[in-house]
Amino acid sequence: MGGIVLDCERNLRWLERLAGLLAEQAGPLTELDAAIGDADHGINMERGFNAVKERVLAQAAGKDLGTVLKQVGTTLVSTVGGAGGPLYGTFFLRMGQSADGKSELDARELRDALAAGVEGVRQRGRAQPGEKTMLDALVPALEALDAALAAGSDNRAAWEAAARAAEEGSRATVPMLARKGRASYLGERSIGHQDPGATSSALLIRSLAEVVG
Amino acid sequence: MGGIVLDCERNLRWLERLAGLLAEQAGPLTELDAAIGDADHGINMERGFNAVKERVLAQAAGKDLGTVLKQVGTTLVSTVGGAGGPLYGTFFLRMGQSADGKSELDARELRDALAAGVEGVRQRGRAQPGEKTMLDALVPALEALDAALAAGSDNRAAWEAAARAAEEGSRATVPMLARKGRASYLGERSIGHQDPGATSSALLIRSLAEVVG
Amino acid sequence: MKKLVNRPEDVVRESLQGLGAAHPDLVEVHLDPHYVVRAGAPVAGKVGLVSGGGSGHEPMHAGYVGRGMLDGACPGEVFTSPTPDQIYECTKRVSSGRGVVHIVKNYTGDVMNFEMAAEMAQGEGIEIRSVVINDDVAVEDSLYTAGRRGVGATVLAEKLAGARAEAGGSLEEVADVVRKVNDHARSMGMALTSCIVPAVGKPTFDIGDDEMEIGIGIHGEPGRQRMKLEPADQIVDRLLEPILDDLGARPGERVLAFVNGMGGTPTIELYVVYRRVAERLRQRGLTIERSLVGSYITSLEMAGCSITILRLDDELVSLWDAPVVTPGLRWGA
Amino acid sequence: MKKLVNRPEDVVRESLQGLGAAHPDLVEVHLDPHYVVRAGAPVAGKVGLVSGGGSGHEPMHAGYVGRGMLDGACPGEVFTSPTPDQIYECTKRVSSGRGVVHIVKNYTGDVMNFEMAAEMAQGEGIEIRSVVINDDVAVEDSLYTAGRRGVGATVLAEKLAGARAEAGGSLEEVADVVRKVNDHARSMGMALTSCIVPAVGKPTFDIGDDEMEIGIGIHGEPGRQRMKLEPADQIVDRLLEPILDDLGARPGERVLAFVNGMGGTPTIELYVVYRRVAERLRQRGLTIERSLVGSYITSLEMAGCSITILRLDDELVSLWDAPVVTPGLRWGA
Ligand SMILES: Nc1ncnc2c1ncn2[C@@H]1O[C@H](COP(=O)(O)OP(=O)(O)O)[C@@H](O)[C@H]1O
Ligand SMILES: Nc1ncnc2c1ncn2[C@@H]1O[C@H](COP(=O)(O)OP(=O)(O)O)[C@@H](O)[C@H]1O
Ligand SMILES: [Mg+2]
Ligand SMILES: [Mg+2]
Ligand SMILES: [Mg+2]
Ligand SMILES: [Mg+2]
Repeated sequence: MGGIVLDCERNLRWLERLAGLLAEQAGPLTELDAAIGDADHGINMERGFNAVKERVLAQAAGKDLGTVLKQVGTTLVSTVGGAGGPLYGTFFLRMGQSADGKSELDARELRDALAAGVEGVRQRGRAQPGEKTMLDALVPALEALDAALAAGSDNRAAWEAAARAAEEGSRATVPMLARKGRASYLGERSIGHQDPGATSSALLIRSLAEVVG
Repeated sequence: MGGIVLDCERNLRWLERLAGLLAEQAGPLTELDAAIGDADHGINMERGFNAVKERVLAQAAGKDLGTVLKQVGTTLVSTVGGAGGPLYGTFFLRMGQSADGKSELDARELRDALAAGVEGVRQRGRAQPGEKTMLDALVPALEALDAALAAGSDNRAAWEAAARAAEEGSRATVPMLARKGRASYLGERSIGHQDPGATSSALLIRSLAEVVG
Repeated sequence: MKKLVNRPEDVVRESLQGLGAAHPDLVEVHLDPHYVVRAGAPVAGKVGLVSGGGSGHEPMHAGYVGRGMLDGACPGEVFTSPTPDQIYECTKRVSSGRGVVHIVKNYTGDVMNFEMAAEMAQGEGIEIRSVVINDDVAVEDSLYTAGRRGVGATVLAEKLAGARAEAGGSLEEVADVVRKVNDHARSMGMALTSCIVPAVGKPTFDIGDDEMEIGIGIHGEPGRQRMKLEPADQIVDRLLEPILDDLGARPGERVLAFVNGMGGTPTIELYVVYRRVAERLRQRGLTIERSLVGSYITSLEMAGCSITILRLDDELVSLWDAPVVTPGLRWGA
Repeated sequence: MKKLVNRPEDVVRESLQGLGAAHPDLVEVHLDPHYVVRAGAPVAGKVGLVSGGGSGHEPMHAGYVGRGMLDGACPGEVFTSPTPDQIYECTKRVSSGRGVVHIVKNYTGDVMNFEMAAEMAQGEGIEIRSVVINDDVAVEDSLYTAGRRGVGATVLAEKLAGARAEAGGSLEEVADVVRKVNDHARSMGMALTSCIVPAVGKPTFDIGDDEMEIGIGIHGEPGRQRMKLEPADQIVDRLLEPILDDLGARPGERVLAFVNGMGGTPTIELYVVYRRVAERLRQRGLTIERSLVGSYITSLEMAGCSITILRLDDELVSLWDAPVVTPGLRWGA
């Protein structure tokens, strides 16, 4: 558990993989948003991560982890818009603050950075798990990670558990009644659809799980 | 040839039959107008003849032929609108003026009344046969009527010839290039479609042919 | 047929009633026969200005009744010229003794019905000047047709002649402004979708999902050609070139650029169109001195646009800037 | 996708460029980040008024920049809230030292982005008042949701608060007008057809040829219910009853009636709708003292309408009548 689970190179691989997944899934994410929102979540995330690739990843050489993650956060804040922009922006800003000045994170430090990001989303959006939002993927992921690490799993296994929990969490939003965000305006009619933000959050955790180890 | 071919009762039957035909054919006439005009000819004619039924035919008892026909003309002028209103209005006004004060018309008088109506259309619209208008049904009808009467046909046969000539005339508008009215704006693209006004004019002659004799 | 209407046969009447209810300070609506006059008509000592045509082009014409524009408007059935008695009654109602100018779009029906109304009004001693608008370059001009259709220039003529009448212009002066606008303006339109006449209940024309009609008329009449959909900039170029060629505008001249929506096209797209219009006119050395962007002469819910370019001189600029207070066009007061 | 656009990703920028080209006398367009300010901003000694939101609702908001209305507008991508840096830059640009009011529609994204921008501006010493608009009665109000959506009342708040700011009102007074409008206005909308987000290229929702959506949001969000199409009068009644019930307007009160088109609905239909609105309000004993009919807060090319009723008092009436000179709303000057 004392080893390095995320370094600068893996961090870039994570962000590039996430950008790729979001570009690939932009259509389906937007479809989910069309059902209970305004049909832009995939487009917004893709636009934001295209800017991240151009403005941050292409210039990341020699920068520490914290700096890169904070730049991802400010880039998302200024290019995504909508609810996703401030929420994902805050997620990466807080993660970057948690990793401030560091070029390598061990298992505990990465866990703390994730927790800081999740807490940022919670504060910015004033939501709770169970309200059909990003938090319904992020919070189970964090809990599964903690449980696995506490049970002595190795990092790969622990992050695999986190990614699965995020995916299950996003699927578990289907029967939920939305209580935050645009979907909450639908009341009962929000039931039966998977939340787009929870779905993109599961991609975030999955891509991170792919690079740690 | 000296007999009465149109009296007040037949005149009303003609106008009622024409109103019925126009109501029945309103859809097809409008379709023809959609192809080379503005999709209203059938609707306009039906609206006008509904007004004729209400305002003229329902009150026609005791009125002479000329009066009724002139009232049809003014009613059409004030209810049809478009090109059809002034043209059909003028047709009936002139026919009525030709039959002024009369309650019965013999073959010659009816022929003259028709000729007066056709001449009114020609003057009002400043068109010639061959320009893809009402005149392409009306003028052949008048010519066929004259020819048949000159050849000694009986009235029924002469008017049957007129009705056929009007129908052939309206079909003959298909290959014509429109040179008057809204269809003329299409230039070459007006070719290949039957003129709506010629088609409704053929109904006018046909319904008249059905009652004379 | 997806429309906010009750019975199709009541659309024109009910819409006029709504107009009257919404703008009692500006207009007075008369029914049977239908016409709309400026509140307080006739205006003493003023030349009257009357226009009209089929309904379905709103706000034209009834929406342009008011101070600095029309004294009266005669709405026919949808896409059907008004009848002579409407025009005659309206003309009498706005006449203050100095004569009345009729602005007539060049459609056989409009021309004939206005002609009959003018004869009736003249019979009552009202002096009439009728000016026919025929600015649509989509229709090849020819001695052998009814000429060109009247479209976007009508709106500009109503505004500009209305300003001249408001300023005390004589019958001939007001008619001259209409003639000048017609001489100095050219238009062309295009459609992405068809309109649906309420009484018909289905599209006037069929058009493929990837097609557009270039040179469309304001009643959904076919235009120059049916072709594959293109980016906005190319569409603008297709409309603008024939307009500018026909207008013969030379570098250094000042123009008014009017980008008009057909009824179903939203404002965001009209400004995308305007952007290219401004770019092209600059490239041709023309100065846009005034502009108008919006849905001012429509074809029911048709999606598409038209462009009208008017050559300006000092007189027209000052008439354009004069106050206008109508339901559909308003500034300066 | 039948739209007058070039590349979908350029629609917002190109439309803003068109707006700037068409109205250089009224507005100044800034790109990257995108915002629109009144020509000559900041106005010395005047409280600033800024709004913004996703694009696709034109003329709102950028079309309401100008004298007597907004000092600045921040257009996001289509249907996507603007970003904090846009709002921050715009706010700085219009600030003359007396503070800036933010008018924010109640959508999570708008609220969060404006919140972050306000924090940034306050960090620079600019005093900010943010007022959230939430007038849409289609959404059942509940402690357990993000509340009601902001719709038609936004346009009225921008006009009325703009008049108060123009007249020299203090930061608190201007914010108070926005609060008052929000308290005294209720809205509800409906759709006949879906809008198409340019980047998506297909309709946001599917709807049958004989169906309508009652309580639609301005981004095509589903509303209260999907049902069979009805005549306009019945549709009006369906929208108006919940509005009036929620508003609690009593006989004898004066109101402003605002009939809004969603972008694809032509003016002729809006007046058919207005006719019934006027009739029903009269039956309920309410007096329509002012009205607004047109497409002022749209959802791209969606066909449909919304109704907003605002209770009036003398203050609001005089603010309404004050001059306004913007690309999208103009009178009195
Ligand atoms: N208050 C909130 N807290 C956490 N997540 C939220 C909140 N509001 C919305 N979301 C998330 O944002 C997603 C929608 O994002 P997006 O479509 O980009 O923004 P918008 O709703 O402004 O169009 C939702 O699916 C939901 O997961
Ligand atoms: N100048 C004219 N002379 C004779 N008939 C004409 C003339 N112009 C048009 N028409 C006839 O009018 C018909 C169209 O009538 P209608 O659809 O009622 O009027 P509009 O073209 O105004 O919509 C055409 O089919 C044609 O037969
Ligand atoms: Mg969304
Ligand atoms: Mg026709
Ligand atoms: Mg017609
Ligand atoms: Mg959005």
